[in-house]
Amino acid sequence: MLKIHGISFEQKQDPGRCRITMESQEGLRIKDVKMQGIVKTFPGVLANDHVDIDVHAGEILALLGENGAGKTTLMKVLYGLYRPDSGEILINDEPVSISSPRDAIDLGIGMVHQHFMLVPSLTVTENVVLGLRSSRGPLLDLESAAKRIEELASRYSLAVDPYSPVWQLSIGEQQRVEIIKALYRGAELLIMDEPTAVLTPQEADELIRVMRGMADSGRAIILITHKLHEVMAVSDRVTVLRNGRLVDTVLTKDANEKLLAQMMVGRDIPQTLRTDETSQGDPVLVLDDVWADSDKGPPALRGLSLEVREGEILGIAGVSGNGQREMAEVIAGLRKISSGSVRLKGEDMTNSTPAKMIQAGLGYIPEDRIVDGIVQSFSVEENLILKDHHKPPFSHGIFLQKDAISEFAKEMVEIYDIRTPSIDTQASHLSGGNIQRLILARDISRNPACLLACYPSRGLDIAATEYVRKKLLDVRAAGCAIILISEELEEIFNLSDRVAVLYEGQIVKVADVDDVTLDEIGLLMAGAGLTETDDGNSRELVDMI
Amino acid sequence: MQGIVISDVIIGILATGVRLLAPFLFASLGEMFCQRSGVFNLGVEGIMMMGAFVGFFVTLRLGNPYLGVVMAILAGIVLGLLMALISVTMQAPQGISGIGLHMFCWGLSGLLFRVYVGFITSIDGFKPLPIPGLADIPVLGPILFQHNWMVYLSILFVPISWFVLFKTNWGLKVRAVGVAPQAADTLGVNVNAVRYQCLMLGGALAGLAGAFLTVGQANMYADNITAGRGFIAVALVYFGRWNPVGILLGSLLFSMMNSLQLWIQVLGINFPYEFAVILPYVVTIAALAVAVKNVWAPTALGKPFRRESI
Amino acid sequence: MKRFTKGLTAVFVLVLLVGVCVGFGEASSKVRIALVLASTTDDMAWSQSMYDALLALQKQLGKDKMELVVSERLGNPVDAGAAIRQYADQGFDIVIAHGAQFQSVVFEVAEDFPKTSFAYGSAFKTAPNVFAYEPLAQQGAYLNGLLAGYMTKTGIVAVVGPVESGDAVKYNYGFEQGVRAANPKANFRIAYTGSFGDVVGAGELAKVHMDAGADFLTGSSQQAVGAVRACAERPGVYWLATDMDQSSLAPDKVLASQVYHWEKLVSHMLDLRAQGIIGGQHLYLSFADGTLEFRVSPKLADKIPADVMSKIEKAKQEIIDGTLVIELPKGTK
Amino acid sequence: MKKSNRLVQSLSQVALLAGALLLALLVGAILIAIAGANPLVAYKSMFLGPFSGKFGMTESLVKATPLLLVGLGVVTSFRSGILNIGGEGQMVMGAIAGAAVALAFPKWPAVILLPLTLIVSVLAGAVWGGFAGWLKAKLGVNEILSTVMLNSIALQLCLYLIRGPMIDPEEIAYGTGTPQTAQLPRQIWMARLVKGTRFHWGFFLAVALAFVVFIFLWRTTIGYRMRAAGEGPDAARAAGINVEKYQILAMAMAGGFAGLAGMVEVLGVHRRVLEGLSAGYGFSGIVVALFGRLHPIGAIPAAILFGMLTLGADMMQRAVAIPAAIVMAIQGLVVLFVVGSDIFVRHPEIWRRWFRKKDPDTLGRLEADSAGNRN
Repeated sequence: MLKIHGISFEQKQDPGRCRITMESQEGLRIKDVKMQGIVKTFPGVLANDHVDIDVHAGEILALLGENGAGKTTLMKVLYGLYRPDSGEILINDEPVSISSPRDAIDLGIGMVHQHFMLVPSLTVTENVVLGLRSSRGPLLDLESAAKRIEELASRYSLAVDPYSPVWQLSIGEQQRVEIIKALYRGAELLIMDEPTAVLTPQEADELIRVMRGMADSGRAIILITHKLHEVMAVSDRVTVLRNGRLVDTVLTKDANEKLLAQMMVGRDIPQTLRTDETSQGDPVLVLDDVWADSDKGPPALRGLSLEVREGEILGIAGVSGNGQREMAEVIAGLRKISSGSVRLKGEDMTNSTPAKMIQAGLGYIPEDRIVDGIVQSFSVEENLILKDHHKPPFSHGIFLQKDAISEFAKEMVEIYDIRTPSIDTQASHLSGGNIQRLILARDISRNPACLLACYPSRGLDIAATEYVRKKLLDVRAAGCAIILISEELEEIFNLSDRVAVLYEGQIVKVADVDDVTLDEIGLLMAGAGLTETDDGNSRELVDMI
Repeated sequence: MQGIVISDVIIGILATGVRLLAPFLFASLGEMFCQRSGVFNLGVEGIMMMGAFVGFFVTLRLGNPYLGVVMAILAGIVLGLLMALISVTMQAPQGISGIGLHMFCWGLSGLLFRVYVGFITSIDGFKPLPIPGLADIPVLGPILFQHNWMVYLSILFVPISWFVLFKTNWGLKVRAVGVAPQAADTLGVNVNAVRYQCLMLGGALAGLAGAFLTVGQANMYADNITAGRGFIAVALVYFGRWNPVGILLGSLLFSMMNSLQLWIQVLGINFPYEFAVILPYVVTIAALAVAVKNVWAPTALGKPFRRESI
Repeated sequence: MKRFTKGLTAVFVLVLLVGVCVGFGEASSKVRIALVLASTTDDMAWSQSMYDALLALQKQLGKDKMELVVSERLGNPVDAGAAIRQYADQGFDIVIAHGAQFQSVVFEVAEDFPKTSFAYGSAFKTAPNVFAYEPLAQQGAYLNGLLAGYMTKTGIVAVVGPVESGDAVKYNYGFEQGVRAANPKANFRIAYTGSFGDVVGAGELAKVHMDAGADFLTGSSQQAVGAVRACAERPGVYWLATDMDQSSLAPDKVLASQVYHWEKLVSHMLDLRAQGIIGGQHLYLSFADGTLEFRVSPKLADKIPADVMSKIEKAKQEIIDGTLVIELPKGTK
Repeated sequence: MKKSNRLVQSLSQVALLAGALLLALLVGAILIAIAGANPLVAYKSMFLGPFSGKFGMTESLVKATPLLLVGLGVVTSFRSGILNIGGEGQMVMGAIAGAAVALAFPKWPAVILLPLTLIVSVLAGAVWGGFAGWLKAKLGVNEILSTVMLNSIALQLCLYLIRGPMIDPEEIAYGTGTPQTAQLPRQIWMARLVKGTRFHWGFFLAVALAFVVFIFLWRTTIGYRMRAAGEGPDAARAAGINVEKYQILAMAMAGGFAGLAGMVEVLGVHRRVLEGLSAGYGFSGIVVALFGRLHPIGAIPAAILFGMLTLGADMMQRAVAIPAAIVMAIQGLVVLFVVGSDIFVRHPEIWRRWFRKKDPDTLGRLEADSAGNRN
């Protein structure tokens, strides 16, 4: 089972690895893959500008860059999801035409997407064989497919039940299914798009071991990431992209984190850190023994309790899928709870409506900012008044006051530096960072008593990320109670006063940030604190709780 | 109620119900494939109308109802292709393109009937085909085994569609593209091709349903012969939760209600007949309202697929 | 959006200006008749009976003496109103709106075109330039009823009705009285499809009637053709037709038909116009003046026992004499 | 976005509609030829017909009136994320309820009775539409299906009433039994504005309401919430807007407009409730809303245009004596081509691809910040 290696990724002796290495290397067709002069534009955006990369059999190439640097676009071109405007792809020095994923799969290319490409209603086996020929002609042959999946799973340590429906699987399991899907199709070049983003450090560790093993068996792997330590730990070479252009390709052994960071950002990375001491205000938001169902039946929250105080940031650590979404929805008033209570500023708000929560002073930065945060077809100004449109000065009786709204919008655009041609621009035309600024402007300008921030920097570039983090600290300084849900432990550790670990719908631990280590939190995120009682290390942790 | 034996009435109600089943089953099963693949085809009514006309016309001219059925299926496929072109390739809002298709087909079938037939006339359609042995079973025989072959075929289509949907490669693709088209796309499944295929299959079955009305049921053609049956078929797909067995149950419920209201009137039970006529609609709405909800609906239903918008 | 609206308005105004420059109108010496139908000219019932009659009249008079135009599928009074008004506007001499539902629009248009004759039915209300016409459908229905009452073997006769209103009510009521007069013990059953046009529904209703034992069926409006065809499938049942001779649909089943001779009614209207009477009269189709015909299928005439036939002939004579009056329902349900 | 760009965009939208219309008519020409008429002659009467004298011109507006009213309801509901195809049934329900009130109090003065009947008709339509909205919001019943069913139910209910309890006593007296109510009290008839035509002031009521709807949707908090619920239901919900409530309200409003359309038809055109009153307006109203690009003001020219189109098609059918079915077929083609061409509005980049024009700024996507949705 899991062993604690921290995030240093040292893999010396591992029997699994030996087995993988022993797998035959014959029959592999891909020796190397080159992409040359790739140009890809979207309306108004030059995503890839004459990019060249190459990858060889048996190596792991890290594709490094900020969000928006064009990594994913480039890989979607390679996988046939996008047609490049110009440029060519060569496999073993032969030009190939890849116009659809079908072509890519036939050429031996597989891709594990950042947002999993699984059909939740189907079983693992059905997901794996989807689109493949069957040994029984037009009829499905799920039994033998399941057998092969089990083989692959045991060979690469990708344990998963071939017969369970995908929607019942944890995120980690879903990722394994994605990898199995690619391997099942005989992928010799495997593209992995930020595969560790949703994993605990330990799971990430495990995954990297698997990747190494696959490379050793003669496959080529392209790993998309923006995490420098991963690059250093696993890759053979690293290609850095910035603003859609190739910066350089270097051997990993000749590089270091600082160098890579500079290549990636083009300047030094600023680091926002909480500096002052933990304040000790009154509890603002209190959840007590909350139970709530998930969309598909089983309870997602199982007796969750937490409290967040005035002027503090409570970081919620946890692998996504452990109840983060449901917890956020419960707090926002969007999900009914079956038992327990929710109190905001001392008042009982159990199963109240979103409107009442907003009224009582809750701010909410939703996980999916495009869908839950803004009305896409509304203008910037219309979006800015989404929560207060019915109050003066924005309305008088039932009539909206155009002038007051415009004035407010202009002020917000200026204060929060929302880059938009005008306040009439449709919000969906803004970039992700500016949409997030819009949401921050709307919710922070209301002076919330409690701010629920879900993955506030996900998918943003460094500048925008820094901006968001700085704003959170500003709000905290103003006395707001903040719940920060994030998948990046670093972010939680840098910003939070206290950290709570969410596992299977429960807060399994709350501690001052200064009193715990990243490793301990990582282990708790994996549920080790609850289940691994044989192991000495874990017992200590269990005792600590 | 003189001269009526209660058991005969019940057998009568059930037998009539089974006979009324076929057009709903054909059309609903076809629509099920469309919706499973993510396309809401509201044009079923129109396609049925064209199928009804073509089936009738070919039978009238060539004297062969089998040929009529085949041509009706072909006409349905062509119209399914048209719907696919508008709603899959051109990505038009599906509810409205379905209404457009319905209007077009209604007009076209009326026009063709006038130009090429011009008067109401009857044809020799399919005769009831009692199944030897089974037809003589008391009670069950008259209810189930004394219909024409298309009725048997429609019932046979229930297990066949179940098998196709759940036990074949193609069915797996259909189930995938209606829930997660992007995911299917990344595995090399041509999402739009599957949707085209489903719309063609749906069109074929709607054409068959239409042909049943003229060749298997009325033995004639008249303007607006479908009289809303296509819309009911669409409703039954929701009712059946995109499952052939559910659709069979829904179709049974609706046609039994219809049969029941006919018998209520015929037996002279005093009751304004309008209320009898609306009975099946009321029951269907009620059934839609209480139907089980937590089943995997085709979540991509009604959403056109565009790869570059991932 | 605003600009789009402006653009659309501009296009509209432009088209409007072009259009105003055009107009038309003509005059002619021959009789010009326009027919407005709710259903189609091929519905094998109410609408077709009028259309066929006018065609026959045109043949009789010659195309140079009578012009005939027809507008069909005007089931709703809105489009029918437009058609009636347009025909009046174009100078047609007689505009026949073949349906009771056209009463309101006919009266309205008639006011604006006092020189044009309008005719509609079946109805009773007239105006100086509006003829109302009405087939005494109950008369033929009574004879059909007698036939069914005398000949039924199962003792069950049935009606496949469209919607319980207007002509259908009169017909069904007359039919019921005929049945009762012939056979007081007969079981008379009546059911409606709820639609004038659902031939499949009518067919199914007829099948249910037959399953439940009926051996004589009848019914009115265009939906009835579905029922006729359904009868053709079953041995031992007969259909009694109304509006027109429907035997072409099922030659072995349509025992007798009540046939409307609209051509006589319309030519009567032409005579009245020649005398300067352009409306104001309530015209009937009846056995008395031969505008109604009770037609027994020549092919099946031998199936009807002679005594039954003579009883029917006698009843018909009494109706013509006025000694037998078929009552009408006093108020609908 | 530059102003000129916006103009180009709007003009190209109009051009697109015109193009779709043209294509539909081109295919329609084939049908006309099949019917044995000369398409050119037919189309001449179709396009000039609506302008032939005061009849044609006013009759287009008579048709435009209910089309616009139903269309306004469709615009409102569509903007709120729910499609109302129950206009037919709602019209009938509105008309019958309004007529019931008018017939119950025939002696009341028009100042009271007229507004009362109109309000009752709106309420009846709103209940019928709102019920479908409620089914959708609370029980998840697809609104397209429930409204189709409710149409059939309303139709039978109305038939029952106008042949039974509400039938014109004269019809019973004479035994003709035509299913229609008596004429409504004369004082509340909507006055005809042009002698010798049936053009009534309901048209101006509808136009005025279009502006009211515009103000309602874009200038009031309720309208704002309805649009938010339609265009971003999840965001609206998170922002404290009760999406279900506003969807029900939207369906109720759509039904209310359709009910009003029914009553206006009764008061302005028929003066009584009779069969076939809804005349397909419930469906055509959807087309009008689409034609007007789902904008209440855009719906005005769209309704007039569509009124002219249907009247012209009817007149064409009479002029060249082709089967009436062709009118329906051409209308269907217009719908298909219009919704089909809509892709060029939603994805203007397709134009660009076609014209090989590489101007990254036309769509107005911004490069202000390099983050997010392109990765």
